[in-house]
Amino acid sequence: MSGSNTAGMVDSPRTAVSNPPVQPVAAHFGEADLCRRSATRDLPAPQRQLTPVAKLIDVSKCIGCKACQSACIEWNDTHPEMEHNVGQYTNPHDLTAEMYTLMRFTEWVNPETDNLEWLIRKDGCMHCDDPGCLKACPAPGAIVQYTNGIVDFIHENCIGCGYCIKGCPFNIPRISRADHRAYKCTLCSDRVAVGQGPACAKSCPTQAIVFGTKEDMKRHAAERVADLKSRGFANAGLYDPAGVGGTHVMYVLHHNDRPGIYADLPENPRISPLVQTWKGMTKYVGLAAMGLMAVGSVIHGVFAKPNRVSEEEERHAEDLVEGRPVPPPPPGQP
Amino acid sequence: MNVQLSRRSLLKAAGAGVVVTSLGALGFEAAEAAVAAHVRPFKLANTTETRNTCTYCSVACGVILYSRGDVRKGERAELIHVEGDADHPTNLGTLCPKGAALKDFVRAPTRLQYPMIRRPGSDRFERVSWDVALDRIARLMKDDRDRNFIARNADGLAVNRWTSTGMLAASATTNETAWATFKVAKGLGIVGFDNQARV
Amino acid sequence: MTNSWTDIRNTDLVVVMGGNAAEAHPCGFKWVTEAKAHRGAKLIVIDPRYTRTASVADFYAPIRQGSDIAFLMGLIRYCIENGKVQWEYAKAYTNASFIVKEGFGYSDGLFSGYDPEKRDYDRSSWDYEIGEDGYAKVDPTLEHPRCVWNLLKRHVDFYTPEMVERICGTPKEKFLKVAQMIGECSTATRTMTSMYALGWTQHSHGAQNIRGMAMLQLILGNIGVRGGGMNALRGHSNIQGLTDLGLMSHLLTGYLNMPTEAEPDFETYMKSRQFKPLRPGQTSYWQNYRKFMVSFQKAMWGSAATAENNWCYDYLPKLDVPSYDVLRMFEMMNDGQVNGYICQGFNPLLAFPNRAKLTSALSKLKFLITMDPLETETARFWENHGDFNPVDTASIQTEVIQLPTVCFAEDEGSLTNSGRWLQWFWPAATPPGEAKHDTRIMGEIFLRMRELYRKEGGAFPDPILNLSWEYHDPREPEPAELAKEINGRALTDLTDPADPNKVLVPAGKQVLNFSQLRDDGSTMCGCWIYSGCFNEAGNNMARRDNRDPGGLGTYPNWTWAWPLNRRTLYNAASADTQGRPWDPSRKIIEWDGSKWVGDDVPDIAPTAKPGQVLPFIMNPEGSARLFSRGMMRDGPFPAHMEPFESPVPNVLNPRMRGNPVARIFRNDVAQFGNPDEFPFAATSYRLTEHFHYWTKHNRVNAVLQPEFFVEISEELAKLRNVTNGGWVRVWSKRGEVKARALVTKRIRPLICDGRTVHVVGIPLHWGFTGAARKGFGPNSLTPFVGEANIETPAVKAFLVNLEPSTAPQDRPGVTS
Amino acid sequence: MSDQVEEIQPGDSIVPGKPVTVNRYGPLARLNHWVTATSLILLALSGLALFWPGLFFLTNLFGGGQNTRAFHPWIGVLLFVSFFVFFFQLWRANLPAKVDIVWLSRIRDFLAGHEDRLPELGKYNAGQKFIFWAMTGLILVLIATGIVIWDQYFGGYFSIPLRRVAVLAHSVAAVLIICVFILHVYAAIWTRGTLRAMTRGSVTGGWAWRHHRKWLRQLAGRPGTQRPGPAE
Repeated sequence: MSGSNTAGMVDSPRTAVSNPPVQPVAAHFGEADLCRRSATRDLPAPQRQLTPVAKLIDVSKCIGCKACQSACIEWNDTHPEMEHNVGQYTNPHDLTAEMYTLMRFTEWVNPETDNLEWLIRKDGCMHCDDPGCLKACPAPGAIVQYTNGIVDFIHENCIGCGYCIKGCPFNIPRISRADHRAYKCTLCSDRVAVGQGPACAKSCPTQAIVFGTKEDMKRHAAERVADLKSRGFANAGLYDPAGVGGTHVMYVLHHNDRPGIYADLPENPRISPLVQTWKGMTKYVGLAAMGLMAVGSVIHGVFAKPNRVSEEEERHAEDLVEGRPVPPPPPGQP
Repeated sequence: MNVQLSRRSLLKAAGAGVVVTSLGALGFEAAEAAVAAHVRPFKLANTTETRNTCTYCSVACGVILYSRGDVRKGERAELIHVEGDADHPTNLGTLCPKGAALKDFVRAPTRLQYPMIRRPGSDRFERVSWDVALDRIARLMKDDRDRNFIARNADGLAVNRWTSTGMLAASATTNETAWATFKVAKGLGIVGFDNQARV
Repeated sequence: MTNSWTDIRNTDLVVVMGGNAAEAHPCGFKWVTEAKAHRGAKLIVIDPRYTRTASVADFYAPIRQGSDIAFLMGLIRYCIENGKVQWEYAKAYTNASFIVKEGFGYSDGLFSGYDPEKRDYDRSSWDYEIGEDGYAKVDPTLEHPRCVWNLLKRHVDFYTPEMVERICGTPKEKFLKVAQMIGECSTATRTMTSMYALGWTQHSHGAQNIRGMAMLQLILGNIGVRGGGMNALRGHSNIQGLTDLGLMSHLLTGYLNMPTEAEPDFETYMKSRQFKPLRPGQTSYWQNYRKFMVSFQKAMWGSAATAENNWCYDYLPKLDVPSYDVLRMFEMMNDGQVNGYICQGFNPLLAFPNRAKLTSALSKLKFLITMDPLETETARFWENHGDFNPVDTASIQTEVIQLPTVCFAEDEGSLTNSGRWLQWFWPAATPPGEAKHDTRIMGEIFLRMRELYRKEGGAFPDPILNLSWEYHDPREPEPAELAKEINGRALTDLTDPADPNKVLVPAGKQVLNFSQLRDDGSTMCGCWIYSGCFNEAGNNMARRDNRDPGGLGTYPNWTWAWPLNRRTLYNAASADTQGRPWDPSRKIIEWDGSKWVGDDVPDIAPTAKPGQVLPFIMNPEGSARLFSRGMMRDGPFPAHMEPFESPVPNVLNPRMRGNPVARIFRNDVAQFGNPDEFPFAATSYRLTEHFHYWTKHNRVNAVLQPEFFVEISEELAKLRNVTNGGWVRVWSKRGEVKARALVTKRIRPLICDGRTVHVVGIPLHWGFTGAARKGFGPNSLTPFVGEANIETPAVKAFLVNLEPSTAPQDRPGVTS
Repeated sequence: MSDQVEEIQPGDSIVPGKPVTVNRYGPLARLNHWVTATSLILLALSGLALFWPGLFFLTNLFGGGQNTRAFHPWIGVLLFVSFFVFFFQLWRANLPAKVDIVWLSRIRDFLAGHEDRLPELGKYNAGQKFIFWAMTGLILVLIATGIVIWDQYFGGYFSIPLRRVAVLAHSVAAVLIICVFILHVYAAIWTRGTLRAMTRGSVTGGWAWRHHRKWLRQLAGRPGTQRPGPAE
């Protein structure tokens, strides 16, 4: 689209600079570009490094219209349930295996200005650089991470154990009741693979959601933060939490000093130490313990002679039963 | 149709978890292992794209309709996806929550398919042919016009009003449809003729 | 819209008042967020509710619904008092200097000439003093006590910040903050844009709301410039088109008027319309009215329209009332004076006020014909749905014929958007079942009726038998055929008036645009303002060149805009009286010494000298009107009027209820409620997840906003012991609804004239058909009264009562 | 802790002959034991498959990961039920006694095979009692934590932090129970003549004299277990 970028009148980074292809196109990345693969030790090192991508969600530009939810449902052909109105705008009321992204609405009165602020955050997979879901997953290849940062669920390999739920610091994955597989935002890996941005980002009317290389997104975020500061949001900033190695879905927040007010966005998300221990130490120590136990037994079995019953002892038993005299119990015993 | 989709719909059909798990036992897993770690095939491949305009509000966002089959070639065509037109100056490819779900408006289960008549006092619609419906309409309208047409007012002035039948015109039809509708309605002398602009 | 959606990116200040752009027009609102992000523009929202638009605003001020005029007049007062006026613009381009007749007056909220019996004004005193030369008198010094400027100053003097707070409930300091931000736009290089919608139109004084802001924009010099203007955000995809094409009771195409009984013959009709200029050298474009009218009549009746029969002037119905608008039609229907009704893609049972009355009216019809792609409540108004549609089916004798039509995805043609762009689109899918194009249905009905009239004769068959209907397939005219008819063509060779041998347009060829239309029957044109959309250059509405030479969002070659592909109306006012752009960085056109040049089509004769020919060429004055003369029924200046159902009396005149000249039908007066019985101020509106009553048929949107609810403040919830998410009953003098309560901080009680006013918000997307949960519309509660000038139902401000309740019940055997 | 432990349990009895045999476990006990043992093995296999990626291939034994995920918890329920039926048969005889301390203090003699240097024991020695109570405790932990992480049915009922604690506890308990299991199996093999107690249900008199002499004396001391009648 030539027009709108001329004469210094730049518009926001465009997720879709061209319309999707309708002729068959080969995916730009695939199996060969995996940098992590769940429950897989010797994963061949990727031959190339893809440019890291990111989705930037500018909460200050978001009007909470739910176009992202709508586009997500349509692109992924999911069928979320129609619920009831329970006195809130957040519908469905939570992420589900059929609803990968969700606008969460918070009415917050700013204590400094006493003004109401309607905080609307698009919730969904953050595509952590160090994904807890992947760390927790026991099924080889059920969760993969491409070198561009996309964390994808490969449903064919998923066993539905729900470990990813325990591993995720953001409470994102959901298990389908229909097919017992875990579902979440894929960052539209199928679209990105043919050069298109995610469906949600493309649809976003105010371009509060934009998609591009992580570097560009950080640069754009910097501009947005500057604009917000000029409008009196002193603590505006970029949410790209280091605790999970940074994320490939980032937020621009007007109040970056307290992410918690945006529907409990974690202050400092990290993979839970419990999960770390479970997937780390426990595994090794446990296996060692079981091993030692087995080995110990074998060694004892080899060196100590078996504990056999002697002829004499059989005779004693017979004598006892026949009523013949037998050795008495040692003294001090009943 | 990509594997995962066909798989998921199959699972929906299968429903219960038991069936699902047994699929694994039947070696379904292995069958799909091949495609497993690849990203989902792009679903718009081999579709027909058509430039259209969102039917809802007056921003008139450009949309692209993706269909299987091509009506321009006289084929039956089914809409499978709708996306914003990235070339459109106003929406730049973006869409609102309504526009993004246009497909399900077009394919709504409550889309009308056949002419229906509800007879006086009846509690149901009955399906009729187009000819029956249109002849009936023409007859009802002509009879009412002939009976109630006001050719002249009290002062004998030609006023040619038909006030006893009114019409509300659509708000999402094309200008061309509107012009055809205008000609017929005003030609018949209908004065109770209005449209959504009033609301 | 005077400007285009993409032009909003050029603004410095966006004022959203009387609308909720982010919610109702998200993709157009993009250009607001772009202006904010890239021009540092500011956004102000003034609304009874803290809306989605407010959630991204730089400043939000609450206001009581229906009190906008007071707020706007307060702003004008502030600007005048603080010298926040673009003087050069206001003096040159508005009628500020025009001297008003002796005898014009204003007191107690009423203007001179009011007749309480007729509920109407004698508007003869609302006009200029005309000199011997036949021109209006002016005083460029603005000293004359009766010049428009001084009358305006006196008129707005009443609306002090304190008075604004008293009427609107807007805290004084918040009002002053808004006024100060708006005042900054009075310089030549800062512009403000107004984005409004039904929040302003759906009042008995809707037109005056809009005039109020238009006057403010004129004073600030913001009309005709980039990033400025009055931008009405139309609701439907082609509501602009249907209005342009005159699908209204009182209109013909291109804003030509339907004749009235007062205009028995063509010449009388013409005389009152070809306005002569009121100032020397002005354009007064309507002088061309006759050309457009005759060409239109030729388009309707072809060869049957001749000079001898005044181009079939008699074929046109003559109105005995201002209009047979929808409200009047339903009133007549309810009186048993209407037998048949056709709803083409329209759902009046949910769209118009006082649903009980609508149901009773529809039940009195002999036949109802609906054409729609979807099920509608109207087509099934006779079907019992328990609380959701409590009717006695058996007793309803109306015959209903429901016809399935295509929808956009199966159709082809052009739609006119809010920015007047006519955009062509193409079909992509096969219609479901036996659904047909509307053109086919209208064609078939017409042909069948014409046949009946041929065979049987009947009442005045001439306009039917002679209606021009020459299409390749008369049963289904093709979109291109119709579009060409709308554009118009030469019926005989059009020769150059200067040189009779020079043929400008050969017979049968499309005219270039309306400048080639003639009043001698040698041209035909369906809609003059659309002329140029499909000429010999081809279908200009199908153009897709999205380049933007100026880089300011003009897109001159993207589809086509009326009139003459002009993207910004009144753009001649974007330059000063020497023809230099007020703001060079936002130039639209400029005077190069001999002609106007720029990347938009000048809204003035290309060679008309700046300073001599004024920019507002459709007005005989050549200038814009701060004082609207007799053009509006309810006053030449906007004066504060309360809604017919208001929680507080009118401070100007406690005896005045609603708009003093608004038409009200006798039976409806009895159905107006009072604050003692109905203490809460309700308003109705759209939500972003839905589009009217359409998307409730769509599973996706049904998921995003599944169930009918009303929004109330925490204070009101406390007052009435309502729990968030619980059921409430809301009732007015006309009916009741049951809804989920959504208790929110986004609505807060207002203090108006010392009383606490609780606001109840009622969204309008639910009914008893479709995928979403069954619910009600606010129109079960709204009053049956229209806007005084245009009869738009006043459904944005009314009174209700509210209490906790149980869930509504569907008819036995159905669970919703 | 007392010495008044009821050593003899219903079904225990001496069958005179050469050699003397002593009935130690009835059919129900043996059935219980083997059901428990089998489910424990299946649980270990499926559990390890989900715990240690290197062992994921074990899921093939159950028809793939989905099935393994689906079956494991149900087997756990089976183990729990079966073990506790077993439990109520044996718990009295497994109550700790003073003599157990002495026995433990001289565990080296036991491992070296000098049981003659140890006090006479009742039906169970301290080692066996340890296994019994360890199993009991761990199975309780496993079933409790197992339910917390059984997402298919209980996903909604427990907070994610709690589920994280549970999954850790579950795996630790699993490791321990497998160790105990190994100990149990080895002891049974090393102590020759023990296995038949869980197969045929009886042991030889000599085995009883060597390992559980006190139990044997008590059995012998009971009326009806005197010398055979003249009929022989």
